[in-house]
Amino acid sequence: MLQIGGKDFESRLLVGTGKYRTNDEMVRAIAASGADVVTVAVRRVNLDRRDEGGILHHLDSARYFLLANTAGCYSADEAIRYARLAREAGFNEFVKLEVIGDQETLLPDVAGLLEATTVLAKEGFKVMAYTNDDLVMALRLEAAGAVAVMPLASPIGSGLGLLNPYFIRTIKRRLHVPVIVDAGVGTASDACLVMEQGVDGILMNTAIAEAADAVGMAKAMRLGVEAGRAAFLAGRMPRREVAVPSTPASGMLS
Amino acid sequence: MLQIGGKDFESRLLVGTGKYRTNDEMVRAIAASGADVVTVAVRRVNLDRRDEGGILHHLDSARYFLLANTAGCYSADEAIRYARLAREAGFNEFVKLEVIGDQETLLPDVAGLLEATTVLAKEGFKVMAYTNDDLVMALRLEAAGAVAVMPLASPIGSGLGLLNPYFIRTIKRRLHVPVIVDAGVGTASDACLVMEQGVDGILMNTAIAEAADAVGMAKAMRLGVEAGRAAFLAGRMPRREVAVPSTPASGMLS
Amino acid sequence: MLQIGGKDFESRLLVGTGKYRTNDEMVRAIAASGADVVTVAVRRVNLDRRDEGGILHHLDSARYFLLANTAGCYSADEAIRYARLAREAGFNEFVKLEVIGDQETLLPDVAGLLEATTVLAKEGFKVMAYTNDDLVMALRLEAAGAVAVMPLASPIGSGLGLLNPYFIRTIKRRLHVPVIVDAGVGTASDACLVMEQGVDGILMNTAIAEAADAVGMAKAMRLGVEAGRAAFLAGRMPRREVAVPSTPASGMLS
Amino acid sequence: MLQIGGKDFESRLLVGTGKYRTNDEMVRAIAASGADVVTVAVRRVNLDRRDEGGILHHLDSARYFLLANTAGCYSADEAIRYARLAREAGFNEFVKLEVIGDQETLLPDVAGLLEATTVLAKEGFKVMAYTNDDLVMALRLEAAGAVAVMPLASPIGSGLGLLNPYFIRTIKRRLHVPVIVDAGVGTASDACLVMEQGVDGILMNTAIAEAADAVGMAKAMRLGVEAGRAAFLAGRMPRREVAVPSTPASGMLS
Amino acid sequence: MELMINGDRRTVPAVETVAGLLAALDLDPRAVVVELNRTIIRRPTVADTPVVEGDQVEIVHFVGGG
Amino acid sequence: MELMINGDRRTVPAVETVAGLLAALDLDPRAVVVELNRTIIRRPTVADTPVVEGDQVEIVHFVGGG
Amino acid sequence: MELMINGDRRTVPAVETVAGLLAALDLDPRAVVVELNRTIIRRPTVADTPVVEGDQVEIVHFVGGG
Amino acid sequence: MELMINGDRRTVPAVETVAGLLAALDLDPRAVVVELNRTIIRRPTVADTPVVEGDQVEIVHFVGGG
Repeated sequence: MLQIGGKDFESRLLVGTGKYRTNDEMVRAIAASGADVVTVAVRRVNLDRRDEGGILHHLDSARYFLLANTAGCYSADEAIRYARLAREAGFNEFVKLEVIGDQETLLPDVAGLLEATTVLAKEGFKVMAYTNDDLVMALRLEAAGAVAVMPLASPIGSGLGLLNPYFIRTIKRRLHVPVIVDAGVGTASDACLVMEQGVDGILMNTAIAEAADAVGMAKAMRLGVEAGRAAFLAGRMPRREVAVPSTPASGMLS
Repeated sequence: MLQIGGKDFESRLLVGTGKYRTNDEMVRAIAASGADVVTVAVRRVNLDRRDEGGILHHLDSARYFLLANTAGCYSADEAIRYARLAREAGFNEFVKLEVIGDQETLLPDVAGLLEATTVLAKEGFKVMAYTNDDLVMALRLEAAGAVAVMPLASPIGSGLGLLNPYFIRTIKRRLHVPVIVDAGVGTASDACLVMEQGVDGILMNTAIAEAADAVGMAKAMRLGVEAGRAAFLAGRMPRREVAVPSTPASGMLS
Repeated sequence: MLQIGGKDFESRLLVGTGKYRTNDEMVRAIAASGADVVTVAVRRVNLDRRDEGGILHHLDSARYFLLANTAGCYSADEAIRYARLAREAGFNEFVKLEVIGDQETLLPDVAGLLEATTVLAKEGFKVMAYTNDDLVMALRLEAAGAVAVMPLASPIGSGLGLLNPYFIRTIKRRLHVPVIVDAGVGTASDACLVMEQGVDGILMNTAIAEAADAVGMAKAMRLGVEAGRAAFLAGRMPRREVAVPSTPASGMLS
Repeated sequence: MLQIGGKDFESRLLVGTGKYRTNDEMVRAIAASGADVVTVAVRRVNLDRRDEGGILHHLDSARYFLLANTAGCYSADEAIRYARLAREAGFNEFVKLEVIGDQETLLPDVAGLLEATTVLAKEGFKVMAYTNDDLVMALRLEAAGAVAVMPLASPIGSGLGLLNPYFIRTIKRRLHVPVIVDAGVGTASDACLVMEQGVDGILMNTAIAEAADAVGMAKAMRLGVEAGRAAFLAGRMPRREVAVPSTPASGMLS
Repeated sequence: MELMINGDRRTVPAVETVAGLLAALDLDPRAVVVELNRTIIRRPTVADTPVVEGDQVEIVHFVGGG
Repeated sequence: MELMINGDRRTVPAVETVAGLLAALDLDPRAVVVELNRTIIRRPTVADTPVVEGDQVEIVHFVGGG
Repeated sequence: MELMINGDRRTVPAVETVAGLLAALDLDPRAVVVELNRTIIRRPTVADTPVVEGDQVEIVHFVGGG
Repeated sequence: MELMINGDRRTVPAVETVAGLLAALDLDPRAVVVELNRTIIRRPTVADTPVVEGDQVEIVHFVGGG
């Protein structure tokens, strides 16, 4: 059971709703992922192309916990503004806080992120902070009131997988709030390896939406997350540079 | 559905029965793994310690397909002798053929393996050949009549994981008979990564039996194998060295 | 030729002076490393154990460019104080600025680091900033006036090597000031791999001082840095998943 | 000093002569590599295009030790035939023995290789056997009289680097004859890492010939091989998952 | 009347409140959030919040995102 | 009688067949396989296969293995 | 006189200047840097900088570091 | 005369020995090795080794290789 900001969730896999080829594929993929938490973004209504409705027509808000993000914001003020607008939409007080620092890599601006986290936490938001894999900043975000810290595996949409397992492992070992790895996972073994570091969950979008078969990959990711969590809890065997037979050497014929 | 030598199996995870702390733990772990194929070894009856019965008292041979191995054999002749004894026990004509070439690493003697495979295939055995990750030898084993080729991920009992994904991927791409990776997997992400290479299944023993919680790891391995298979079939997203937003950049406020 | 803050250096390998078993070994190792820049730290004179003199008795300050660090400082103010004391010692206006954020990992406090960099650059210091592998912070440090940015390969004294080549490569691609990788290198292949990312140099200490043969490893590191630099400039062959003969296939006998 | 079959060589880097853009570039690259041993192949004289002379017009056979290979041979008999022709050319009794088992990967046919090694060793050849990274076969080749065993890092011309350091390390630890890693190195850090496994030398061709600047890469490889050897001999520091300061923590100001 | 809506100057039928504006734009008040001159308009107050010539209006909703 | 069983010289009550030997050793014929002087004894023939003084007997069964 | 030097209360022969203090402590002024009551003393001024009872003095030099 | 040289049927001026053939082909005997009907011709014997109509000749030298 994953608990974030006092709320319980069954699944440790959180998913985004961007980049799907069709809304239908999105709906089926999200269902296959088993996710409880689904991220959405705040954008202007398009007054001219009315057909292009919002995402909520497609998501059962009774089934899914909608988590608004502040993707695309490049300053603390901008992210705060988007967070407030999202809250006014009235689903919940949670926000996946992003303050982007670089357009090419979409890496976070951790200074702006810390500032926005401090402000929003004071306003009663439950901030889930998208950050890099720096332990020191992760500790600061926790101290500033983040209910979850979300370090990256690799840059958003890159599919490069877990670039630095050691840093992620260290962050998890040192923080008290849940650690949800966000961004960069490319395939199921990445998700499994991430969970084996002991983290509490994973948020992903592109790896599912851009797979040749998004629904199939959503299922693979669900299994991969469960596998990694189960392996972490079970405690793996030691690595050895020398072989050890799994069959008894005694009792051989002469 | 995994088909080996004309026989169908539901699960792509095959498990061994060695090194468990207790028979009870073994039985529960094998059940949790979801495996259909379970390996056993041929050894002398211990005439003095009668309590120490064979393994068959503990395994439901109606539920599981018992696969005899020739573990511990260091020559083609010895392996052939063990295979014949195993067949006489009368379960089936399948054998997991091992001809070990080095006591420290338990790496196969591929020359002896090829010789034994040729002899046993002619005698009607369905040979599943435990070999190294050499494509050329894998092709020879297939040509000699092996019904499955079983390259290693890393040495038996080492838990070092998939040392050479490229060679395993190449073997799978070139062979027609099923490729079952045998030995070396240490944790669930290893199993997942192995399956993502496209192979047909995995056989493991130590990674489950030596986990702190064998039953929990057995479940993790089942999930990891399913995750890797599903991801392979779904077709992963491309890796990119540049980030791509999963949220639309348009429609931002001014 | 490496140029930092308007000063030219022959060697791209910078070395520390800590943790050597003896001063004699240190002197010989530094000579073997070929380094021009050597780091030292500011500490209280020990008034009771007079034998324990400072380091300068052992280093030829005509041969080596002494670079003071602020190791052990946990706040911007403290680091600024140490930098000013170091400058008063009168060697030069360069400082290797460290603001540590966590005692266990010795990872930098990037917020404090940025603050101290801004202050010291205004005072005319030539700041070489020890930071993590975050591109956004690296860009901020450059903008704040750092004459060199020094991202880590892995934590100080860990010997874990280059944990995240992708981030280091990205930092180098985007910055204009020299990028000197600092901390974490464990052996010569690490140094070579780091230089192949295109960075301008490497600063190391523990990998040399704690090698079984410090002088031998110093030479290995010099060669490794030169090898990596030369390979980067030469431009490596493409990686291929299919073999290509290096010997002509034509002209074979029949 | 590298000693193979009773002959001493200064350099641990052996180089091929194939695939260069021009003979002039080849000559300069080989000089820059510092290699003493240079491989060549036996092919039919082209009776129609006389201009296209053999390679020996370009190599100073006083300076370089010419090592004939049997590249392109797909059977023991064929390789033996080429080895005998090469010896008749009268340079020396050494041969780099290749028996290829697969056209796509150019992986060795170890059975044919072992057979040819046995025959040629009996005829007084000094066989340097190009093989895969299988310890058991490496031991057999040594027993059959090979004066050097040459396991691959990865397939010929692939540039994939050292796919399986563990197997190479194991082979070196167990053999008594020199172990020369052959094929697959792509850049200097690969060469350095290979030497750090303790092996006696490296033979390469494509990584130099296909670099954007072949002469520059030849120099990089020379340095990388020397760096890796020196690091291996010096004995690296231990890896640690926790940081250790290289500057004393005592003596801080209050 | 003329308003600046979502960054564009637009002419809309004269309305007196935010609720009126949404109606005029055929938008469901429960599906969007309105920011008027950089101030978020709480949903319960859209009917009481006046809109005047030249106001800066942002009307947002949720779209797919990661 | 004396037999070499599983590598050890053993004295067993005089028996005439493999089946008898298994009975004397209290072993279930369906749970083991017997090799007599390096020849595997097919199960159906254990009752008809004579055992004589000094025979080399291997009696095996299945144990746990990977 | 009593001073706080490098964190310890110490009694030293009465001196009037930083230069005098360094001499009393047998320290080479070119090898150390002095901070007096949190103010760095420029080297040229050590002879003109008075030291009085109870002053906080930090005397530092360079040691090995990475 | 007609010979099979390096896989091609070739007509060459009548020669009596391998040495003669190499001369006729304008090849330096020290730069090549000859295989005559699958037998390697030792260098010292090229002048004494007869070549006759229809012989299979392979003439090789060293080229670049890895």
